Amino acid sequence: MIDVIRELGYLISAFLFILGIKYMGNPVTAIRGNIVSFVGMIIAVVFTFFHSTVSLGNLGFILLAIILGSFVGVYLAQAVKFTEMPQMVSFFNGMGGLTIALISVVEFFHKSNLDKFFIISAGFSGAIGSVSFVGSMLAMAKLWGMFEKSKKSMAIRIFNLGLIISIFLVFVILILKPSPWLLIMLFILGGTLGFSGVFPIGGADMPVVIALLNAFTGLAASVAGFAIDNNAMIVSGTLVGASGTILTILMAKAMNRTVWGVIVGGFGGVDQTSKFEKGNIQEIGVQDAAILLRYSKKVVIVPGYGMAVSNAQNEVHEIEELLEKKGVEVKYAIHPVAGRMPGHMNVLLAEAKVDYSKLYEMEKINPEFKTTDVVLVVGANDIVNPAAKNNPNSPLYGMPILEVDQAQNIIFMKRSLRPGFAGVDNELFFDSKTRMLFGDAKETLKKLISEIKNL
Amino acid sequence: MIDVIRELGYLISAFLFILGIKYMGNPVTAIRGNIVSFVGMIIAVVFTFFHSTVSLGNLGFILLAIILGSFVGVYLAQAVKFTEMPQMVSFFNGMGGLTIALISVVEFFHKSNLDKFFIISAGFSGAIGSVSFVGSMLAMAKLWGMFEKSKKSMAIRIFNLGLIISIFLVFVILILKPSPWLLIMLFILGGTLGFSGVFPIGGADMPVVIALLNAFTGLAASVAGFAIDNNAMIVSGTLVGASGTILTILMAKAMNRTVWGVIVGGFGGVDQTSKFEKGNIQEIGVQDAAILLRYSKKVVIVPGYGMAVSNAQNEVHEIEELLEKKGVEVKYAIHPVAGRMPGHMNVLLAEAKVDYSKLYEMEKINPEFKTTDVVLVVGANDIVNPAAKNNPNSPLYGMPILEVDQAQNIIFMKRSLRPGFAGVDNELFFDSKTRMLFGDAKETLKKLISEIKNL
Amino acid sequence: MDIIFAKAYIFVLAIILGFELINKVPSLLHTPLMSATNAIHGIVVVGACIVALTADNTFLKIVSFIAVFVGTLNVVGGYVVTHRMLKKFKKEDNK
Amino acid sequence: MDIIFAKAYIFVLAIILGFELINKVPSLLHTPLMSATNAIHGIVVVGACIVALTADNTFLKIVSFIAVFVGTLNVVGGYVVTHRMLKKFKKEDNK
Amino acid sequence: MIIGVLKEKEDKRVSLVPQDAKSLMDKGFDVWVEEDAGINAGFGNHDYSSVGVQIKKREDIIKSDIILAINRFEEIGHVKDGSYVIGLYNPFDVEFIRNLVTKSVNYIALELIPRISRAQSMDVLSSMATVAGYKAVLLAADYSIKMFPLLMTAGGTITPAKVLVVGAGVAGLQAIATAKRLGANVWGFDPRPATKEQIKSVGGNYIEFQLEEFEDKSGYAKEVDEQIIQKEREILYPFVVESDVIITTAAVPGKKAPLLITAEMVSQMKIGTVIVDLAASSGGNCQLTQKDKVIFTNNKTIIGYTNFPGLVPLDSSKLYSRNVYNLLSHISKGSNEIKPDFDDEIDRNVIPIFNKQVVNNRIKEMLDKWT
Amino acid sequence: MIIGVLKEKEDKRVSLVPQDAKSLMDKGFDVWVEEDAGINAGFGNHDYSSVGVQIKKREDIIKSDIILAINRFEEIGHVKDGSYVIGLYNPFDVEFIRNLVTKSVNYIALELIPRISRAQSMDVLSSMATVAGYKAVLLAADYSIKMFPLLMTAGGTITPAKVLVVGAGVAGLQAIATAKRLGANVWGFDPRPATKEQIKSVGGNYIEFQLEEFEDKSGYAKEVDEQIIQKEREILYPFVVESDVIITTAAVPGKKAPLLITAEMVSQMKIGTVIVDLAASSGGNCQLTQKDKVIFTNNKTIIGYTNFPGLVPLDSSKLYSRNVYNLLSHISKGSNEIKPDFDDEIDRNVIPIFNKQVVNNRIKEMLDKWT
Ligand SMILES: NC(=O)c1ccc[n+]([C@@H]2O[C@H](COP(=O)([O-])OP(=O)(O)OC[C@H]3O[C@@H](n4cnc5c(N)ncnc54)[C@H](OP(=O)(O)O)[C@@H]3O)[C@@H](O)[C@H]2O)c1
Ligand SMILES: NC(=O)c1ccc[n+]([C@@H]2O[C@H](COP(=O)([O-])OP(=O)(O)OC[C@H]3O[C@@H](n4cnc5c(N)ncnc54)[C@H](OP(=O)(O)O)[C@@H]3O)[C@@H](O)[C@H]2O)c1
Ligand SMILES: NC(=O)c1ccc[n+]([C@@H]2O[C@H](COP(=O)([O-])OP(=O)(O)OC[C@H]3O[C@@H](n4cnc5c(N)ncnc54)[C@H](O)[C@@H]3O)[C@@H](O)[C@H]2O)c1
Ligand SMILES: NC(=O)c1ccc[n+]([C@@H]2O[C@H](COP(=O)([O-])OP(=O)(O)OC[C@H]3O[C@@H](n4cnc5c(N)ncnc54)[C@H](O)[C@@H]3O)[C@@H](O)[C@H]2O)c1
Repeated sequence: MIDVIRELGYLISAFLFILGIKYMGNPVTAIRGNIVSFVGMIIAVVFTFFHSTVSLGNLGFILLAIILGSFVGVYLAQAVKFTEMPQMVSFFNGMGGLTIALISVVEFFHKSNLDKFFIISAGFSGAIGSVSFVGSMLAMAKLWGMFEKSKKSMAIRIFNLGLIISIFLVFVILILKPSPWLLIMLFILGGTLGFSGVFPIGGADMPVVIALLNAFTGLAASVAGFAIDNNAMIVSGTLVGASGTILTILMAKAMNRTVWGVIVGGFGGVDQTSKFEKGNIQEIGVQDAAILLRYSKKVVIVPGYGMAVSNAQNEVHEIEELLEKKGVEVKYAIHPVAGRMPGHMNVLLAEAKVDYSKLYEMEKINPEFKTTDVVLVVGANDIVNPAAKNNPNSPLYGMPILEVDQAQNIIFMKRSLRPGFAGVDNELFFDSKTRMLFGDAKETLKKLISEIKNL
Repeated sequence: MIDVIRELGYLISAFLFILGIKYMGNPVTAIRGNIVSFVGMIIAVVFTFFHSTVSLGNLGFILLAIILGSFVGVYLAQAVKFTEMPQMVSFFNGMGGLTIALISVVEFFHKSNLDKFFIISAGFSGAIGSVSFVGSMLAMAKLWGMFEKSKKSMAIRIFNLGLIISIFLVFVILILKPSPWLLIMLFILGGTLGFSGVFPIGGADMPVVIALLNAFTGLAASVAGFAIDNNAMIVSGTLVGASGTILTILMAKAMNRTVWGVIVGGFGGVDQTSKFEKGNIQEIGVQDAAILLRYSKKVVIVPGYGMAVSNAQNEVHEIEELLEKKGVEVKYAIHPVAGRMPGHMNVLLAEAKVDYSKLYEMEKINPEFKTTDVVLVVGANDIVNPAAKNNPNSPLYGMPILEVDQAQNIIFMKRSLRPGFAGVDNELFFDSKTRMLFGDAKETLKKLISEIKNL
Repeated sequence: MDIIFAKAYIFVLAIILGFELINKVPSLLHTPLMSATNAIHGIVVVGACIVALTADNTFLKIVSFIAVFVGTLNVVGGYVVTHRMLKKFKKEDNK
Repeated sequence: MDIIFAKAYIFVLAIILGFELINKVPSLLHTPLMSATNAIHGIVVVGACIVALTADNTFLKIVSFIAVFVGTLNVVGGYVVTHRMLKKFKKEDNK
Repeated sequence: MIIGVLKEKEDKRVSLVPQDAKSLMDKGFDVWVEEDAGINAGFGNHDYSSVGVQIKKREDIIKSDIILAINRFEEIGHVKDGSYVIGLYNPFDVEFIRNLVTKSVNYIALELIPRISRAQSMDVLSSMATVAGYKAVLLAADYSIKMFPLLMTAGGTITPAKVLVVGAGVAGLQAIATAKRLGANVWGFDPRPATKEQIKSVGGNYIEFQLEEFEDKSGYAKEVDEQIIQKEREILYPFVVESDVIITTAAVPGKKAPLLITAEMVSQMKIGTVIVDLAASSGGNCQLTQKDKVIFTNNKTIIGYTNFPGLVPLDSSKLYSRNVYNLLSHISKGSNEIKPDFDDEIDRNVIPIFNKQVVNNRIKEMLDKWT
Repeated sequence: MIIGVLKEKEDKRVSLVPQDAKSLMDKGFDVWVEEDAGINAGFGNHDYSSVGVQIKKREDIIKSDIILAINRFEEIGHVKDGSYVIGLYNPFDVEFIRNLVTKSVNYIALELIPRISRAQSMDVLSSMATVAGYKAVLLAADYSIKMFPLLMTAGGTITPAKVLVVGAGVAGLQAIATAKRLGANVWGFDPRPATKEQIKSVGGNYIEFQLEEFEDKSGYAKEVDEQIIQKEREILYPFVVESDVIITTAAVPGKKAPLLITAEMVSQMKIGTVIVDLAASSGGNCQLTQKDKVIFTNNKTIIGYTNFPGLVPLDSSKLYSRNVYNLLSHISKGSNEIKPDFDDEIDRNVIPIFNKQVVNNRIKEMLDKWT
């Protein structure tokens, strides 16, 4: 009976995990999702002690470990700076991998009847756990800037291949002739692979690597569930394995990489360089831009010649109305020479029926950028180029500009990094607050609109 | 080993069913979805005969039954007229319910060791199968107009409640004292419930009823799977049970009913009447309108004063561009007195940058309606009112109109059934080719646009 | 016990999956989808085959013959009808 | 045998469900979601507890103590970090 | 029957354009056109003769069976017995009607086309009001010292012109739409309740003032008493003094136009304000308006033209001509003769004088009142 | 320093509006304004005096240190020693420069403001071209016998006017945008490659004809030889004969305007076509254009005004005034005096004559060529 209760508890917790992940997919419900899955976790842990066949003699030190772990976990999670969260996630992921390896070891030593199914699953899960553990620790260290990216070399590639082959061989021997030492050796080899696989990958790719290792840990947890015959672990681990895999692919896509490219990088293959030659511009996806805009308090739209070229005034108006409806304050900043004729923007925006009272002249809007969350630059360039203020050699020098660099975030909608009318590069593209949203303004705005509608 | 192969086959077929249902959710992939799930079905059936413990002695007559069933099934499915397909679906659904009841009977007679688990699941699934069988047959008959809707009465309600109680009692006795006759009695009672439950429901609600019975059959199949310990049935049946339930809810919503309202109707409760007083207008949802438009060859947009009032010209232009991009030919039909001043529509559409060459005068476009798939009437009324041609007493009589009634389909976008400027009712609202899409034109168009984008 | 719980998991997961999959379907597809799921629960023909294989007297043989027959009707008819319904969407090309 | 297949179903269904659920997530949620799923695979702490319950010598006790400890780290730390990340979306009200 | 088209004396329009002349000839009519009748509207003699129309001297045209002339013409008393004259001669002019009824001419007054759905295609007043509303804005923009649109430029911001349109009938709505197109901030005023939505539908701002009972069944406004007019002036005042351009179109058919803008109000306006008074022909909505003149007083411009359509002769001729063609098609019932059917609402209304009889009831009442 | 504002003789504009006068006074300048200088532009004497400006007689104004007058004025030779005159007097007029250099007046020529980014706020030519482009369309619409928009009415369909705009600089683009606003079908023509995108961006159709090397570094067009002009005429021909309105703005600074529309082409146009030639001051793009006149020939109207901005005096005064204010702010370097810094590109260009010396290189070259 007590086992029935436990299994029911597991079933409920599995359900809560699924619900939690579902909620996590939408910014509006994400917090709720995290809480729901946390409740699922508590249920799973508590119900684990409803067990008919084992004694609760060790409960004391288990509780101690849990309490200690909770304290340390909360402390670390609270202490970490916002910018260093990825490191922390990597660290916690590594801990998960370590746990799995340790479970395998304990069960291996403890279990009297080592059937093949158990050996395979325990060995497999533990090995992946070790990869994940060491890989995560290294990824964390790299994110902290501890290791410089080493050169790609054929040597590493051969070494890694050798490693994989030896892991395979040890695994086979283990299955045929089980021995704890072989198991431990397997884990050590796994750990080494984790190290030498992640080592050559550049710091910029670390988020993808962490996501991948996260999926690995999920898979390992699932297989470990098979090993110790625990449904909660099977279901939850599999969910994480699957969703983690998709997530890895999505993240790689969002960063203009392929998962395969990243892994090949790990094996010392040639890494593709970034799409753009100059500096480190930061791109933003339509969805993220939508979220950024929708969750702002105040947005200023800066239309430029590109809006005129792509004929995007109606879309600009629509996004303005949409954001206003969602409670965002929206204004337009009209630079006196935006476009190619005096009043160019006015003519177009009037056509789209934008309310005149929403249009602000440069002098009026400039002091407001400080309190602006997002500036949406729609096909403008010269009129926001800080070179006009900072660079006496620039042909733009002396022209008053819209001081969008004072806002919290700047989204640039244009098709490329090409300069505007004056032919001058714009250093604002490379600002840490700037995100580039490449594409034809009209098309991109259309996509933005439908994304914002879904939020 | 042979059992492993079978189970693998089942697993694959379950996967294909899931994939098939997923594909079915999008008109672009729906055909593929049906084929995928059909392949899954073939795999499931074929692999069933990979069985280590039973002899294949009966294979002959089984194959005969399958071949016969296939012939009759294909014949019926091909022979049925397009308008009578719902009847056919209902019939096939009933066949599924019958199969389940028969399986229960056979197993009950055949099985030597009748454990409680089996009795519960076999009894339950068979009973639901019977409800589904008889209910579906009746629903089919009703759709063919065979039974006039009988009056709601308290008597039926009491009878049905009594029926449910007796089914419950018989079931309890069956579990305590298994006997084939009790089982058959259970099924007969179930069938009766299927009849008396569906009987009072009006013909218009039959699609919802069929969807509900379909979900019942799915559930029954799943439980029958538990009874005879067949994973393929469990998974597939559950999928159908769950998706069928959601589908029932969605269908009811799309028809402005609630599932509960329909069921209460079945139990002789009071049925709500339709939202509108007059005639039988047909409403259309935004999604359906989107599909209708997107899968047309030629669409004509008829703007009227309502477009001007709701300021929807930009949205009209956007939907035009969107449809054109998807390969639909789009034209505008401009009636000489549309709106409230001469040229009203021209002024607005020019503002939205609609290409002049897409605007057609009444005399030019009238001959084209015959070859038009959908006319989208955006807030127009008098200018398409056939009373101007047909009714000499109408104040509109003699005014030339846009002959939209010659098109295949007419979608009216307006907020209500209120008349236009002339104050004259429009009989076109009640035409069988007309679908009303109620709401403010601008808002509705925005929704339409995002729906069409998803197609 | 274990097996029952495993099946319970399957049951729950399949329910969730069923809900997830259907959640947002345009209503013009409602009828085809109903028809398609109707064909899928024709999987009972598998059950019918199994009992038919084990049927060992004439009564059971006749009953299970009928079961397989009507089950096949469900499957085959269901798929064909669905296919016919869906053919009107067959403009996948010009997207 | 049966139980293994049942578990295989669970496995397959869970994979599909995992894919289905994540399929369309805005990329701003990628990192929180990674963090959240990271916390979920902290479910291994359950496994650690189980083996800890059965640990019957000092070596195993120490190892399983460590296992429970680091597993808890994974769980608790994971959830708290995720929660902190998500707080910036906390404008659910003014919709 | 022969249709004769006169050349207008002080109007650039022509009452029949070649395309419609051709259509009438296809129906069996003969069409004669006075020399150079269409030249100012963009139609040379050759354009007519190439579709088969005969170019004739004025004295010949006067002898035709149906005479088309937009404005009154001298020879109107000397036309053939039983022939028809068709035009806009103001049938509410008692003297004129009295005179005409003594002659043997049948008079078709385009002002009297009923405002019913099937007569819309013959409704010359609507057509001409459309042109007038458009042209009024262009004239105003031309006389204005301000540009209409908002333009934010390196030389500072040009604020949008404030345009006030009084009366939102056909001409008023078109004026609002046109001013809005040019980028002005437009305010519309009309007490008929239906205009609120209509003004907004062409992009104007609505000045809140509604009077139920202001509209008669036919959609026209009624005459209102001085007290209400005073109230209107009060409401308009703040808008009037703020405006750069004012276009007035308030009218009640057959009645004197309401006086909504007093001389006192004009004196309070900004320097350079332009008033275009489309009601000038029925007395004007502005006290200072002088019929058919542009006056410049007190640094304000007041335009009192009565023939705005004549300033856009090509398109207004086309519209007028098409309306007349539609009327002739209707009234000839498929033949090549005018065959009035006095059971038909259109025919009954549009022909005030037939066979020396006053037929139209409204006109009859009017005459009765005056005697 | 005292800034004096003259009343223009044949121009309704004023060179300084009260608001900018106030800003200059805040900087320490004194401002005198001739009586009634602003009245035609919408600014009464009171508007000036209320911000502290002194209203003076003309003879006093002539004695101020900085004299603002848009157009040349008689007394230009008789101003105080060392004072500045600022206006649009055409510095490419050799005679004029020769005369002026002998006097002791310092001349600031607004035509010579360099087309660089930081000088955009002083660029009077751009400002005035904006107004001119707008006004040209309104005038054209006013003279046209056609309406501009497409209107489908019960009286038939009014087709949109076809408008051809030749030259798509500042004025041309504004003309295209304005005509488009009114609903016309607009075609734009300009061989500078950048104009293709620009014409489309304001809603015009582009006539395909591009010449690389047509644009110099400063963004202006170069003078081209007769052969190319002939080619242009051929390309324009089919558009010219189809158009209802033609607006020409093709110009090369300091050079004669290209002759793109010959008398022969005019004779082929439709009756009633209107040509507005914005290049009239530099010879005209149309052969028949007569400077400062509207001529009606062969049933076509040709408008050759040279002062379009003067027809919209309020807004063009505002723009002009603000440009001048920005220039004075720049050139006074925070003080209340003009302090030219000939290392500055703007100062070096904008002051052709300083201390009886010709400073500007372009003007110097011009003078050298002529001697
Ligand atoms: N207003 C006037 O009177 C006037 C007259 C003449 C010159 N100017 C000059 O023009 C400039 C105006 O500044 P601005 O910021 O408005 O324009 P800009 O500096 O020319 O920049 C416009 C930007 O729009 C982008 N763009 C072009 N087509 C696009 C499309 N379809 N979708 C999205 N982006 C597109 C271009 O980048 P990509 O190519 O990467 O897409 C370009 O960098 C100033 O330098 C001003 O001095 C003004
Ligand atoms: N063009 C002219 O010169 C002129 C001048 C005067 C009169 N008229 C007359 O006006 C009529 C014109 O015909 P029409 O078909 O254009 O207009 P209509 O017959 O007046 O019909 C307009 C329809 O639009 C709907 N509507 C209003 N606001 C809406 C909104 N926000 N969203 C969606 N629908 C909205 C109304 O229905 P709901 O209320 O149900 O939404 C109404 O039935 C003719 O009778 C004509 O004779 C024309
Ligand atoms: N159904 C049809 O066939 C048809 C055709 C054309 C016009 N109409 C309708 O006829 C009506 C009149 O049109 P019209 O342009 O010929 O009218 P009009 O020229 O007679 O009058 C113009 C406007 O002046 C307004 N007005 C009158 N007295 C006023 C006052 N004291 N103060 C302020 N405004 C005052 C009127 O309300 C009217 O809107 C409009 O509603 C129009 O839509 C109908
Ligand atoms: N960056 C700035 O500060 C700034 C400011 C204003 C204008 N501009 C640019 O300066 C340029 C010139 O402007 P503008 O309006 O003063 O020019 P403009 O008045 O000198 O000439 C008008 C137009 O005539 C065209 N043209 C010349 N010869 C022609 C010929 N043979 N055939 C046809 N067209 C001919 C020119 O290409 C030009 O577009 C434009 O590109 C404008 O965008 C730049």
